[in-house]
Amino acid sequence: MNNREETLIPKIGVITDVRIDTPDIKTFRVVTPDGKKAFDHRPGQCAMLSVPGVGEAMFSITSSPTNEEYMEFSIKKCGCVTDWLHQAEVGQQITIRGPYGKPFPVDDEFAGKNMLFIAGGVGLAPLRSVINYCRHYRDRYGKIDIVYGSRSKDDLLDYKEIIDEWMTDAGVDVHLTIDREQEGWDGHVGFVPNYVKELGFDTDKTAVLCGPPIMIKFTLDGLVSLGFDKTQIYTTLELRMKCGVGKCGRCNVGAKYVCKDGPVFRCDELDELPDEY
Amino acid sequence: MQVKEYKPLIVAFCCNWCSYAGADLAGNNRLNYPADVKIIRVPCSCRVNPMFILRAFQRGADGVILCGCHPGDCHYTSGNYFTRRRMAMLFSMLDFLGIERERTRVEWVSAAEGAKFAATMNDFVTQVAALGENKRLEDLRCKK
Amino acid sequence: MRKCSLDSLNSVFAKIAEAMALYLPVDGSDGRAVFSKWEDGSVLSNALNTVRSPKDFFFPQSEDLMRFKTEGKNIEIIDIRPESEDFAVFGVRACDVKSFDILDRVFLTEPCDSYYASRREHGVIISLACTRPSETCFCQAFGIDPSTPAGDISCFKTDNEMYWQANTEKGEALLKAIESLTEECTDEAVNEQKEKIRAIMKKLPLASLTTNSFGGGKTTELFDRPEWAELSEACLGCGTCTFVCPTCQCYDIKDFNTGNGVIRYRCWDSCMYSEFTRMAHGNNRISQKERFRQRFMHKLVYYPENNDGLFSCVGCGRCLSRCPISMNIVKVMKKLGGESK
Amino acid sequence: MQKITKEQLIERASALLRDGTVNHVLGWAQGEFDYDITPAVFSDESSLTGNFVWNDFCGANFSKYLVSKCRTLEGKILVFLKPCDTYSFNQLLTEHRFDREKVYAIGIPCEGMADIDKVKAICGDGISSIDCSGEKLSVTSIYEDSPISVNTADVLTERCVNCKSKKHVAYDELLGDEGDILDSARFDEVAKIEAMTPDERFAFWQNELSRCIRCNACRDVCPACTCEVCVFNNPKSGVENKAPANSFEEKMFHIIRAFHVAGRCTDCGECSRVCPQNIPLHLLNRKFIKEMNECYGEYQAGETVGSKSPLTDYTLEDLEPGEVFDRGDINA
Repeated sequence: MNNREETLIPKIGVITDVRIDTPDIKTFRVVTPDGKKAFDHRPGQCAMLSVPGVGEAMFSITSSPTNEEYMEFSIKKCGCVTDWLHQAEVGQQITIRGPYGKPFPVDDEFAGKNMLFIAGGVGLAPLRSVINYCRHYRDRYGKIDIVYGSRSKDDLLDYKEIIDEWMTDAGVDVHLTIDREQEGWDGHVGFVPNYVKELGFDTDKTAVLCGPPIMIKFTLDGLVSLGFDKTQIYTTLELRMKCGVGKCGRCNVGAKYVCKDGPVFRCDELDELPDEY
Repeated sequence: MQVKEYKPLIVAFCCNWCSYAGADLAGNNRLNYPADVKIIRVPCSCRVNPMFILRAFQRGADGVILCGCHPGDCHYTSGNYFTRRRMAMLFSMLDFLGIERERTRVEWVSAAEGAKFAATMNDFVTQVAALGENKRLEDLRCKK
Repeated sequence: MRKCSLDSLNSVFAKIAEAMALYLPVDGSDGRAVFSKWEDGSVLSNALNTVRSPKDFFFPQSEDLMRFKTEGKNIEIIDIRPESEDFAVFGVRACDVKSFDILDRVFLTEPCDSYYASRREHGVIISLACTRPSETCFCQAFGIDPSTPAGDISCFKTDNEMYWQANTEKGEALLKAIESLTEECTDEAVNEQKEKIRAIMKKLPLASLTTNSFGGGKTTELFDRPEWAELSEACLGCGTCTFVCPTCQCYDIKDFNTGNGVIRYRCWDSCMYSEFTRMAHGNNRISQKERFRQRFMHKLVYYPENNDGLFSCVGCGRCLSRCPISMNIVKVMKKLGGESK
Repeated sequence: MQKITKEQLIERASALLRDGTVNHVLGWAQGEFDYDITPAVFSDESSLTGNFVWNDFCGANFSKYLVSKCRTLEGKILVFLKPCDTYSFNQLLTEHRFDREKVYAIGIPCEGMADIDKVKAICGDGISSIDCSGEKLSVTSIYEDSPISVNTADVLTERCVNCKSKKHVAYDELLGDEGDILDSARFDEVAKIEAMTPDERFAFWQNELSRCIRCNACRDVCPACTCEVCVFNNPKSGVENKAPANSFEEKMFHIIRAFHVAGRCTDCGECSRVCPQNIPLHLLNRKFIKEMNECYGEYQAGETVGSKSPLTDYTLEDLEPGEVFDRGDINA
């Protein structure tokens, strides 16, 4: 018997709650069979979830590390593993390993800063972890602005939490937007990049972006035109991953491995990478 | 120690219109054939592509038999004529690779031939049983 | 240093094989050399090298990682990792020995890959100095001296004798075991042979190949070079170069449902394959040019950037002789380095 | 030595580029050692004169490249076709895989291609150049003081030893003389294996196929394998696999591949040429061709455009699968 530690061998996780967020996104609560958190993590880190026989895939951990009881994953239905997970019921066991990747520098670069979070669609999932972390340690950060947009009102992730908790917090401003006019929506309508420009933020902030590639691209341009420096902007990348530890070669872009050196990158670091992500 | 009696596992692909009905008739007439024959119903014998045959062997079949309508009687006019050529070629390739030719067979069974169905299966099972386990086209991972 | 006559080589092999499985290159039925387990009657191949590299012994093409049993909603994970048994690989050339340095840096850095580590700990590498390098050899471009291979034991074959030199504790132990069949000797004959080989190396057609244009930090300079389009023009997108390469280490993890449980296994993968980076919502390398570039940029720029300038190519020449369209790293290096014909 | 010279080909291609008949030339580019030749696209005269090569190692069949190049390249493409390549060319046209209007095909005679492994078996490693211009190959090695002379006939590739046709079945223009369809002994090896006992056959193929490393070179080079997504690459097919994880996998891959090209395979021999593990894959294809010839009448894929392959056709009197076996017994 080989007694060495092996990261590729996962732990068992149990789905204890399934929340339907949007028509194609569900949020899964996962703990170990004895009801504990599978492992500690930092905001922005990921975990490998797998369904034996179906496959393994990398997901960002949506819940904040300050949640000591469980982990949450907001998962959009888009492939084999996610299709299967969307059919899973409470009590279903899956496998989990991690945490992987470099987290957001919440205790270093972010400390004491005004924070601007910009997310589109399911891109809120990785940001929710860091947003809730910042809210938990509210006094360590300055003002918090959140810009979140989605296709429609129904596609807004964590809507209840946003309305009930984030919007009621002091010093937290939430700016919601949807792509098209919709009945029952009296908020802002328009794409996230344009909304960011309309809101015209001061440059005394650290910005964190996550969303579809096209949104990131235009929002980044927008922030730069507002006077932001690329060293003030962070984003997370997503590529195909298999091992999670920088060995299988799949997520290699330039000299970086997204699973190990990312998924969180500062935008000036991205400029040094070849345009392959 | 008790030696388990060897029973071959047979996969029979049966066309919906003739052979499956033939199998049904065999059952209605209480004609015996071994329970080791697992029937897979297909819309036409022509639906069976070579991958099906190989996958059956991979998953533990010891013999594979393909039953369709008699030539000329195909519900889709000509399906079984194509089957005839295809399977002749595939089986002769398996033979070429040294896989026992007795493990594969094509038989035409009409809806009225319940007796022929039962007789064919009995004969085929005996034939495969004589060969023993499928060792040449097995996937060890699928063995218990 | 110790030596034995070539006539007694087989009895030395037999002695080693008593203690552990011994693999050595023998001529296969198709005339090409292949690493096979030694058994009485095995004859060491005279070929320069094998088609498949010895990385297979430490990082096999396919290996089972674990099993799962599922019942209802429950999953059981079964750790099936065996502790590897001792084995020795004889006849590893200098280039291939070097490839283990490259693989070690991938698999043995934290978190260490236990499958690979177990085999590395139990495997003894017995290298063999080259005596007749081929035109496809360019190991010297990467600072490898084929006349003086590393490894746990270095062997040198002369006309009548085999010389053995232990370099590590593992090697010492093995040499101890064959002490009775070998005799102590000076390294005169070996040194003489080394000089001869070094002279031949200078005459090789690829002797002038240099790595000057490559290395860490060259990403922006090389990535958008127009030559990539021409170089990758004919690439078929097969995995031959990756699979015969001693340093390619990309892998895939897949599940196989056996009908009575699931096996999770790992197998070699190739960055040349179109689905290598395909995700549910797209692919970040759509054209063969991008995939082709990734392979060579990784070997010549990305890997050295992360590993103190060590290139992820050892110049064994396997891809030169095996690529279906004869496109290879030498042509890439010459073209981008500006010394193409 | 090839009867037509490299200079003649360059001259003709240059002329066609110059007068605008074609915009690109699909040809062979010079390598490092005269035998490592890469298919390439030439778009101007200077690159032709600098890099184009035609010698005894120009084995690559360009027909398949037409499928992708017709999509990506603007304008008309000149392609050089050896007699065996013209069959693949026709077969791909039959399957509507490329736009004939975009292609200008020049047939060139071929005296057979040399196998570098066979050359090395005679001359050893260390070849620095090979001169193909004389009757015999003149091989220069760093280990020999003077060049070694090698009979071309001794080093021909298997497919050229058993060449089925020196006649071009498709071209817009022919350079040199037209050849004839040959009486080839290409099925002898198949017959030899058929004559073995099943146990021997199994042992033979077990030894050959177990060497497979699933690099997919045979598939990716094959002019008959032009599926947009191969079933073995498609995760939804259930048989996707990248490694011969089991002896079943390699058999499955090669049987299915051979079956899928059966009736469409022109026996161009590229699969065996590129196999890094020297597996005689052409024998699988030839087995199918031989079997179909014997059971359903002589058929040569690619001989004419639009012909119907035996597996997409039938007659009312076809042999039953069992009878096909029995026929085998009579032959043996």
